[in-house]
Amino acid sequence: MPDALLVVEKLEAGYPGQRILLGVDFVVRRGEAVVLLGANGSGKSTALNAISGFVRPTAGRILLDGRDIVGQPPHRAFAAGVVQVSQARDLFPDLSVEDNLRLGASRRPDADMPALLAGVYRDFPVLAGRRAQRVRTMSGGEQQMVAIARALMGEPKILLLDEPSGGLAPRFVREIAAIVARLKAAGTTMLIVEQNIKLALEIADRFLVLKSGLVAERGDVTRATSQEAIVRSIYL
Amino acid sequence: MLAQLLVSGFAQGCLYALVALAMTVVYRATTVVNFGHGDLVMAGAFCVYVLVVLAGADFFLSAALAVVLLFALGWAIQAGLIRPILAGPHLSLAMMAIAVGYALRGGARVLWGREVLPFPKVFPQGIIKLGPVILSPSDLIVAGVVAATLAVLAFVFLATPVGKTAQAVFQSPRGAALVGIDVGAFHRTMWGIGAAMAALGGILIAPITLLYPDMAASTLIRGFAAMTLGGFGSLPGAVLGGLLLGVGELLVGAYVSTKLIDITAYLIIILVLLLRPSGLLGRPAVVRV
Amino acid sequence: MTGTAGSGTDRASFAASGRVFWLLPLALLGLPLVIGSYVQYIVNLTLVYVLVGVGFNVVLGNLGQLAFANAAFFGIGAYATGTLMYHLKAPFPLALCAGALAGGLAGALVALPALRGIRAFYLAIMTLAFGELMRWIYINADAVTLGSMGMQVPRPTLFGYVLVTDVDKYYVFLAVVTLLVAATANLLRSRVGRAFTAIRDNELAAASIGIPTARYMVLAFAWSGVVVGTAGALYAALVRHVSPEAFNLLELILHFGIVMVGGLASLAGSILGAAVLTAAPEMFRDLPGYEELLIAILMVAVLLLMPKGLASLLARASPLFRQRYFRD
Amino acid sequence: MARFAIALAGAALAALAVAPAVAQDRTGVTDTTIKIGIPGPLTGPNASFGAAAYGIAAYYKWVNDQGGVHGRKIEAILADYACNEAKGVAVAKKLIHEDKVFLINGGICSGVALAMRPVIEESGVPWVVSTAVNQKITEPVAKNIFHGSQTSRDAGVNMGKFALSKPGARKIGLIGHTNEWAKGYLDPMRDQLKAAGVAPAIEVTMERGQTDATAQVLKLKEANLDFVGVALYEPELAIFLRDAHKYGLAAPKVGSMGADYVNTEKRLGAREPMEGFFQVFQYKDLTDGPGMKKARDMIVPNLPAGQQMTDFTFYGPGSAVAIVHVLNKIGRDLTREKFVAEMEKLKDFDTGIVAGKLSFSPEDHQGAHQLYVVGYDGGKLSVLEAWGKKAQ
Repeated sequence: MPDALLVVEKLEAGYPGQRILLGVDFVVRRGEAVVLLGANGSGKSTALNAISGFVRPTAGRILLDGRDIVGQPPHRAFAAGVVQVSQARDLFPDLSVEDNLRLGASRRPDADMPALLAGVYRDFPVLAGRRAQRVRTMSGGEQQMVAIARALMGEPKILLLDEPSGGLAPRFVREIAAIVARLKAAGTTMLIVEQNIKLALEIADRFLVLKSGLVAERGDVTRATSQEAIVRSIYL
Repeated sequence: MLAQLLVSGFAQGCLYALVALAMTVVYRATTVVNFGHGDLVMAGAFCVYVLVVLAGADFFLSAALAVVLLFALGWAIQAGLIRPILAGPHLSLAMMAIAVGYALRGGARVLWGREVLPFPKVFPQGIIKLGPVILSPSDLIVAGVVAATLAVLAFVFLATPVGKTAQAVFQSPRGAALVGIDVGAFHRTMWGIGAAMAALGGILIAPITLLYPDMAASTLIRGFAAMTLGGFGSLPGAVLGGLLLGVGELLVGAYVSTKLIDITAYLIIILVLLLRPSGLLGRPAVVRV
Repeated sequence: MTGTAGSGTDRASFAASGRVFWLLPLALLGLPLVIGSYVQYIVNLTLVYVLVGVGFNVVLGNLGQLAFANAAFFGIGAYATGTLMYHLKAPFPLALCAGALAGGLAGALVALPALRGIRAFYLAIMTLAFGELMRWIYINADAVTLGSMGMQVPRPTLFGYVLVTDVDKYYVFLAVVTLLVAATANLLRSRVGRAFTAIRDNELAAASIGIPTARYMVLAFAWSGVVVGTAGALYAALVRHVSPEAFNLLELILHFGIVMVGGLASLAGSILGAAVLTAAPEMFRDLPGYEELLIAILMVAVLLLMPKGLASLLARASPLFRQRYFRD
Repeated sequence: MARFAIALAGAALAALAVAPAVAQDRTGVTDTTIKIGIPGPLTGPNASFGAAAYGIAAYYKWVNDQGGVHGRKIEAILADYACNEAKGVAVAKKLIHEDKVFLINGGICSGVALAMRPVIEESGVPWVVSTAVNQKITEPVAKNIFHGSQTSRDAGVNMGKFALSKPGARKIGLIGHTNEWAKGYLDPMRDQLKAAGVAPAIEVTMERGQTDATAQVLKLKEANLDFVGVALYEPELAIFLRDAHKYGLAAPKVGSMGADYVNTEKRLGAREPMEGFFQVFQYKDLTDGPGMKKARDMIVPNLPAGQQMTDFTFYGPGSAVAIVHVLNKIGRDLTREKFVAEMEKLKDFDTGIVAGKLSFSPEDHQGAHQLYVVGYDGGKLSVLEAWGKKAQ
């Protein structure tokens, strides 16, 4: 696969006394958005955390641009170009929006900072007006925006989004969909975990279904893809 | 007498400030309160003793080496003992810090427990008279070292990215890892720095208290009092709190009763927490509950 | 993930562990027949520290508050008992109740800052200061406490019968300790105990579902004080010498160690922790000078290798002892 | 109440086991050995006093090397209680019931010794207190307990006498810890002063662990004193003397036992703060002086590896010398009753270590009373009897 950015091979991972991934294989190509589906506890977040380095896999390979990054700690994975927007967002609640964003780019040269910030404020004009606001005081949707913007400050090769619409009001779910569409248009490679299947199929190019620790189903998202069939493959 | 008390209290308060500063650095960077800090102070002083008296090294070289060794010790304590239980309850961390300190004290006692150890005399002896006020050279040295330490810390935390990194790691360790910060290395380094500052404290305190395994037992609670008074987690607060405690102890001792010197720290802790929990310079929001 | 559902097996095992609980003191009744006087004293001391650990654990493990006033509760109980017996020649049961009551009052007092929103390390530091302040009071209120030399407590009497030997004391202690441990176990299993857990896990959520958190907090601290105060009373009767230095920071470290080595929020753990940390110094006595070091290493080893304390050994050995732990 | 019946039965059994055997008690004595327990603080914050326990053990080793006592070797059992009372009681019970020693020789830290007293008194095991100074350990008299060293009352009286022996000394101040140990010195010193019509002009305290004595020194200095009585442990004593020198508190000072004079000077690293400081002294001579050579030769080579000689090393063996003397006197047929009886008959016994002579009687179990004072006299470290008067 010439255009493969992220290659996951026979990935096994879990926690003491609890094996979760039993040999997961998939590929994410440059510039595409792949959505990872599955029931609760099927290992979607574990897969993202294994790629980001928060979970140490027990077997398998994770190749980013052909380089094996399996078992690297999170800051190494970040340096290699894997940036995650986690489910809990994990922002710095008592710092301002801009401080959060700056920390997102702390591994970039200082000289790049103004340009990076300007780019993010252009993409997220809401944040531009609130750069001095403490993140703690913002709504869930706004915080999600800060989280995505902070991740973009790190100039990721691949962006991992864990439940970007989780717990948000419908208005913000639309907003997130628009953001992801914009990112895709700009050529950002994404691996997304999403419970909202309708949204997932709307924003993704391809889908994967995790079940019993393995990829049970995979395919392209086309107009013909039936939501119902996918739901069945996830839960039955 | 008042002038003398103020000056001597200031000198004594500098030592408390140094202890409080070191604990504040570790707390600010790692959210862990090192209940074993007093024993690191002792360990630093014993390091110098071993190097100077037993190995015959030069004092300043030994002092520098002790600071480096304690940095390594703090680093190793974090890496080997704190990190594996970091996900557990805070109480386990407190217990671990106490147990490590207890082990250091027990170890020192095994090695030197029944000997009396004079600390190498390196500070100039003698007396400096400023009008009615009497000072010893060590008073000035202690004040100078504490001022320099504060200046370095202020620079590092205010003028370099370390300050923001510390805040990030403090507020969300996972968030910090998500933006590419090596949280583990940061924790280890900060524990190292805290322990290195403990060594500095030990080197300054030992010529005064002289050397024995329990020499720093009472410094811990005084450090806490200084931190509480100044505002938990605030670096300038730690210094201000330490100085006020030092002066306060002497004033209480001289004008009320010497019996009260020992409980000044406890009373300060209780009163401040009841009346103004954020202390003099602290911002309540900085403290995660 | 464990312990989320109060399933049938859970309940059955609780009932079974209830029965097991009563077997232990019954088995211990015969102990004096097989041990000598010195070991008997150590066993009595262990019983005292069982209460110390069980009481401390209510606040640390079950309520989840970093309060370090335990050595103070212990001392207050011992001093209340000692003072009544020494100055007023009170009979032991009365003095014992006074010790428990004084401990309980001290507990309620320590709960007040917690009610004012003082939490976490603030509470830890404040309670540390309180303990040290009490020690200063023991030293300086010498009209009552006889100052730093401490008081020679008269022999305890029980309904006219003088408790002379350690075996006499053993049976009284065993009864008191069994009673209080059973009462604590029942309290923790009841609605009250679940309220403690709710407060520990999420105080705001607990308040939002109508749990009067303030009342339960005072209750937890007061009960902790009663149990530890009683331990102090037994200590006074056992050692028969009460002095300020017996309740210093080193003593507090021992108490903390009992809870942590045994296992947070585990009753069985506190009992085990008390047994290990009371017996360990006796076993290390043949290595003079190394005692502190070895105990510290023991603590570090348990924290590293058994984060849930020695109680996790029990849980592994028998499902009857499986309990909910501090943080699953 | 079956349980209570069991309790009573158990109690009766235990009482039988514990009660001192009626007739002649030979516990701890075999054909070839005599077991002696040596309790002391070998760990904990007061471990430096443990040197006294090691000193006793070293002396018994020397005795064994000379052939023992009437063909029996002394089996010394060191037992650590870290100056903790609950542990002290445990140690006493262990030595009595587990190790079954013939007698106990030791006891350092007065609080612990006081807690041990009822246990040992009830057991009937002879106990010769080696180091703990509180007079209440042997007062009122317990049949089986003897004080082999001077009590703090003797020392406090001596401190008062020494201060008053300086011509014209009228304004006298006191500084001490708030603990019973310090009161044990300062109370009798105060009584001694009051008997001479001198009330202390000022009294201040210094807690253990303090690293500064500015407030105390300035208060004493303001009072314009002729003499200062000092009851501080070694670390605080050094700090007090340092600050006294720094702020020019020139009045001479007399200190209690519990600190080592030479080591205090070493700690301070300078002679000047020691000038004008005198300290109650419990031995015949300076520990490195000719009067103590015999004791040094017996004890120092027999210290266990890693133990250094300190002043405290000899603060114990004095009582051991008396014990061995009494054991020798009794002969082969050794019982606890005979030991107690012979101890009570001991009169004017010179241990070669303890200042003065030891004398006991059935009414008085405190054998030693004589004390000296050590300090710089004319630039030379000397043992003094009174202000300006050298001891013989």
